[in-house]
Amino acid sequence: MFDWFTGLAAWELLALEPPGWGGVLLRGFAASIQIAIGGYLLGFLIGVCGATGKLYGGPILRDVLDVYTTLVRAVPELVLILLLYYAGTDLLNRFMAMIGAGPVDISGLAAGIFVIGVVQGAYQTEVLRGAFKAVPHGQIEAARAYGMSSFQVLRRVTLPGMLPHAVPGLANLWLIATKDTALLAVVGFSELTLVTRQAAGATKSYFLFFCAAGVLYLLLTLFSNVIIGWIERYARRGMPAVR
Amino acid sequence: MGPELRSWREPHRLVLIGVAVAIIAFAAINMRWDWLPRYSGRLVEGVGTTLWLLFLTSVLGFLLAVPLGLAQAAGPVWLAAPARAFCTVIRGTPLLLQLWLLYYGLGSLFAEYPEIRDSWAWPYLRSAWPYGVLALTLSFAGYEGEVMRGAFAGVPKGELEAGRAYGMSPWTSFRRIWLPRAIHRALPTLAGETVLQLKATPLVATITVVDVYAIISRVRQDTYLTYEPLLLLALIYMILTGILVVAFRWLEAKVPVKG
Amino acid sequence: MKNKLITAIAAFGMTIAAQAASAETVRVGVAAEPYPPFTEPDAAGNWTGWEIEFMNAVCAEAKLDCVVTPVAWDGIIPALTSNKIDAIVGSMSITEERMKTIDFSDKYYNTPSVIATAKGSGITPDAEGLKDKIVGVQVSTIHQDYVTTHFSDATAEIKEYQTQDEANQDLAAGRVDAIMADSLALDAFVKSDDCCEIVGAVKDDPAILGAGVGVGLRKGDDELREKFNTAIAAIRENGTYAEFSKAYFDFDIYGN
Amino acid sequence: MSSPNSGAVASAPSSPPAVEVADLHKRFGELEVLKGVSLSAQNGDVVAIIGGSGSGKSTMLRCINMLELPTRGAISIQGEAIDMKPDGRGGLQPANAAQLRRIRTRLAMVFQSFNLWQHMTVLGNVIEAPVHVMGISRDEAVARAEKLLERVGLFDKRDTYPAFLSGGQQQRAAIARALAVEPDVMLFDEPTSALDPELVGEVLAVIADLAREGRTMLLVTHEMKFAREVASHVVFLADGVIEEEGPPDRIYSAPKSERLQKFLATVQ
Repeated sequence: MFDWFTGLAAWELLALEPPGWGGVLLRGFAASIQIAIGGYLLGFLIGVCGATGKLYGGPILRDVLDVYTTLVRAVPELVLILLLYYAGTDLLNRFMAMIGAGPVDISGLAAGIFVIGVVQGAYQTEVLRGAFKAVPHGQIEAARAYGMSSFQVLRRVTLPGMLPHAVPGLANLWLIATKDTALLAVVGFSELTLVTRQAAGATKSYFLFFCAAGVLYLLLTLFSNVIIGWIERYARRGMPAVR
Repeated sequence: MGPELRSWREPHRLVLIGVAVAIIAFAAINMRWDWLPRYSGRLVEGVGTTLWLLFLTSVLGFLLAVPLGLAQAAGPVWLAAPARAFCTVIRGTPLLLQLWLLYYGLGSLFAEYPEIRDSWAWPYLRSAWPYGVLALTLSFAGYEGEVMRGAFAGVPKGELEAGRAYGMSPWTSFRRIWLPRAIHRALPTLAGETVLQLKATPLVATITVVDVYAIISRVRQDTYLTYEPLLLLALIYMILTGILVVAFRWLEAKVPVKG
Repeated sequence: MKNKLITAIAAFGMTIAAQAASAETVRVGVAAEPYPPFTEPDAAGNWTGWEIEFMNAVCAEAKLDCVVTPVAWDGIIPALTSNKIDAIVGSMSITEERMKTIDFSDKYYNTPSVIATAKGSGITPDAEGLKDKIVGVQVSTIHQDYVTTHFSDATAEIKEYQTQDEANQDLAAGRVDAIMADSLALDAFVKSDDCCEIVGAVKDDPAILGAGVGVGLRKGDDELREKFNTAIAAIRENGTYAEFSKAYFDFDIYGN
Repeated sequence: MSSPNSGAVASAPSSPPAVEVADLHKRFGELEVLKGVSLSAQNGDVVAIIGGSGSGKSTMLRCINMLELPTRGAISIQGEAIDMKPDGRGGLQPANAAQLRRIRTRLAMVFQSFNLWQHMTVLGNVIEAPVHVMGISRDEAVARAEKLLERVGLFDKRDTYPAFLSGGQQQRAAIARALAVEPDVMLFDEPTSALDPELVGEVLAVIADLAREGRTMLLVTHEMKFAREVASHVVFLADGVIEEEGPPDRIYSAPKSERLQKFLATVQ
C-alpha cells in the first residue's frame, strides 16, 4: 500500500556509486550548468552586439534585429529548441558543404549552448538596450563636457551607469537559462531532467527522482540568488532603496 | 497612423519585405505542404485546446496569485512564509520537471488506492489534462504571486489611510481600495505573463495532452518532415502571441492604468 | 560592430569544428528514452542492453568505430537525415513508410507485437476486446500505426507516449486499459511488475508491422549498409549473435 | 562682429579674451534658436546671461563647449579657436577631437540638473576628470578634491553617493567637480533652477564666493538679484540675438530696450 512512500524513502537509489543513480544525476546537473553558462555567455555576446546594433546601427540592421527579437520572444522556447537543434546543425553542414569542407559533428553540448544562446540573445538584447536608454543623458553629457573621449564615456560612465538597470533583467535571464536547459530533454540531450527521467524509469521511483532533481534545480536557483544579491547590492550602491 | 504607414514605405523596409516575401515563396514552393489539408481539422482542434488551457490556467492562476501576493505582502509569518516558499519553489524549478512530477510521480500514486480508483474522481485523475491544468495554474500563480506581492506592497499607504479616515472597515477598505489598486498596478505585467504562459503550454504535450504542439509532433512522426511542421507551428504561436498582445493593448486602452 | 559579430561567430564555429568527427567514426543513434531490455542506461550512465551488445558485435565485425549517441526517439529520423547521427540501432522496424525517408540494413531481429493489460482484465487483443477502452502506445512506432489503423474506431482513446516506459507506467497506474508493443519489451515489463499480463499477439499486418527490425541508415549510404549487412550475416554465422543473446532471451529472437 | 565695446571691463587688453564667441548661429531643424550672437569675456569677468525661456541662452552656453554643435560661427578659448569643419548637412562639427577634449577640460560646466555620476561617490565624481582625463595621480587628485569639498562644505559627505544628497548638496558637489579640473572658465547653466527654494541660497553663496575670488564665469540664470550682485557684465538675450548688454547697474536700473524693460518687470 505504501509502496510510493517506501519508494520515496529508498535513499540508497541516490547513492553516488552504482547501483545508486546519484552520480548520473550529478553529471546531468553538471551538463545542465555547463549549457546554462555557455548559453548565457553566448546570449550575452549576442545581446551586446544586438543592443549596440539597435542603438547605433543603420535602419536595415535595426529592422533585422527587431525581427529577430520579436520572433524569438513570440515562439515557445520548446519549439525554438527543436527548430534550432535540427535546422542549426543542418544549415551549418550545408554551409560547410558549400565551401567544400566536410560535415562537422556538432556535439550535443555545442548544439545546446547554441540553442539556449540564440534564445537568450534576443532577451538580453532588449534588457541591455533598455538599460542603456535608462542611463540619464545628462550623465553622458557631463562626461563629454569634462573632456572624456567616446571610449572613456562608455567605460567610465555609460557601462557602470547601465549596471543597476541591467542587473535585475540579466539576473532573471540567468535563472531562465538554468531552467530552459530542461527543455533540451525533449531533444534527447542528457542534462539533469532527462537523466532524471531515465533513472526514474529504470527504478520506478518516479517521485524520489523528480523530487531530487527539483531540489538540485532549487539549490542552483537559491545559490544564484545569493550571488545575484551581492552583484545587485554592488550595482545599486549609488541608488536609494526602492521601498 | 500616418507615420507608421509612411514608415512601411521607406525604401529599406520595402527591400526587407521583398526578402521576406521571397523567403515565404521559396518555402511555399520548395517545401512539402501536401500534408496540410489532412491535418487542418486536427490543427484547429489543437489550437482550441491550447487556447482553452491558456485561458483556464491564467484565470485560475491569477485567482490564486491574489491571496499568495497578499499573504506575502501583509500576512502574518505563518501565512507569508509558506506563500513565499511556494513562489520560490515554483520559480526555482523547471516547469517541465513540475509537470512530470505531478503526472508521473503523483498521478501514478492514486492508482494504488482502490478507494480512489473506485471513486467518481477516477475518470478525471486518470486523464492527463487535470495534471496539465494544475501544473500550469501553479506556475502562473507562482510568477504572478510575486508580481501581486509587489503590487500590494506598492499601494501608497496614504490611500489606505484615506479609506480609514472615511470610516471604512478593514474589509471594505481592502475590497474597495487596496485590491483594486493592486490589480491595477499588476495589470501592465499581465500581458507579458500571459504570453509567457502561452509559450509554456506546449509542455503538456509531453504528458499526452493533445494540444497544437502534439498535433504537429504527430505530423512530424507521420511524415518524417523536419522543418515544415515546426515552421508552421512557430507561425501559429506567433499569430497567437500577436493576437494576445493586440487584445491586451485594447484592454489597457479601455482600462486606464496608472502607476 | 559587424566585425565583432563575425569574429564571435567564427570563434563559435571553431569550437564546433574542433569537435569534427574523424572519418572512421560511426555515430550510432539510440533512443534517449530507456527501452529495456534492448537499450537502457545503467546507474553508471552507460548504455546497456541487447541492442548495445548487438551493435558492439557488429561494429567489431565490420571494424567500425561506433559511438553511442542518444537522441530523442521522436526526432531520431530527422537526426539521421540532418547528419547528427549515421545509423539508428533502436529496434526500428523496417516499414514501407520509413523506407521513403531512410534506408535499412537487413533485419537483425523480428518478434511479434502483443497487447498487455492489467491482470484479469478480460481484454482480448482485437477490436472487439478493445471496444471503448483507452489504449496507450509509444509515438512513431509501428504499434502506433497499427492501433490507429485497426482499433481507432473501437477504442475510446489512443494515448501517445514519448517513451515505452511511460506507457508501461500508465498501464500500471490504470490510466490506460491496454498497451500495444513489441513482445520482448512487454515481456520484460510484465516480469518486473506484477500488475499486468500479456493477453496475446495482434493479427499480423505486414504492411504496417514490417519485416523485422533493421539498422536505419541515410538514403544512399550504401557502403555503410553493405558493411552492416555483411557483419550481421557474419555474427549470425559465427555464433556471436547467439552468444550475447543467451543472457537476455531463452529463444532465438532473429525470427524466421 | 565683436565690437571693441562689447566686452566687459578690459582687465588686461594685451591678453586674448578668455572666451570669444563670434556670429554664433544654431538651428534645430526649422527652428533657428541663435541668430548670430557675439560675445567676449576677459579673464576675471563674470558674465550673467539673462532672458526669457526659449531665448537661446542655454543653447548658447552649450555651444561654447560644443555640447550643441553650432550651425555657423566661431568660438575661441584663451585665443585658441576650436577647429570646426562642415558636417555636410549645413552645420558644423568638431574637426579635431583631441583638441576639443583638451579645451573642454579648461571649460568646466555646471548643469541645471547637476548630472553627477550616480555610480560614483562624491569624491569619485570630483577626482574622475582629473585622474582619467587629465592624468593627474590619484593621490594628488584626492588631496585636491578634499580641499575643494571642504570649501563647498561637503567634506563629511565625500564617501556618499549623489542620490543620497539633497539637491543643494548635489549642486555644490558638482561645483567642486568643476573646480577640480582647474578650469579657465566656468560655465553655469541655470545652476539653481532645479532646486527647492530653500536650497538655492547655499549654492548661490558658493558661486558668489568664486566670483569674489576672480574666477572667469559665464552664468545663465533666472536669479536677477544675484546676477546684479555678482556679475561684472550682463547680457540680455531675446529671440536668438543679444538685445541689450552692459554693466549690471545700468541694465537693471536703466534698461533701454522695451523688451528688456518688459522682461525685468515680469521677473521682479
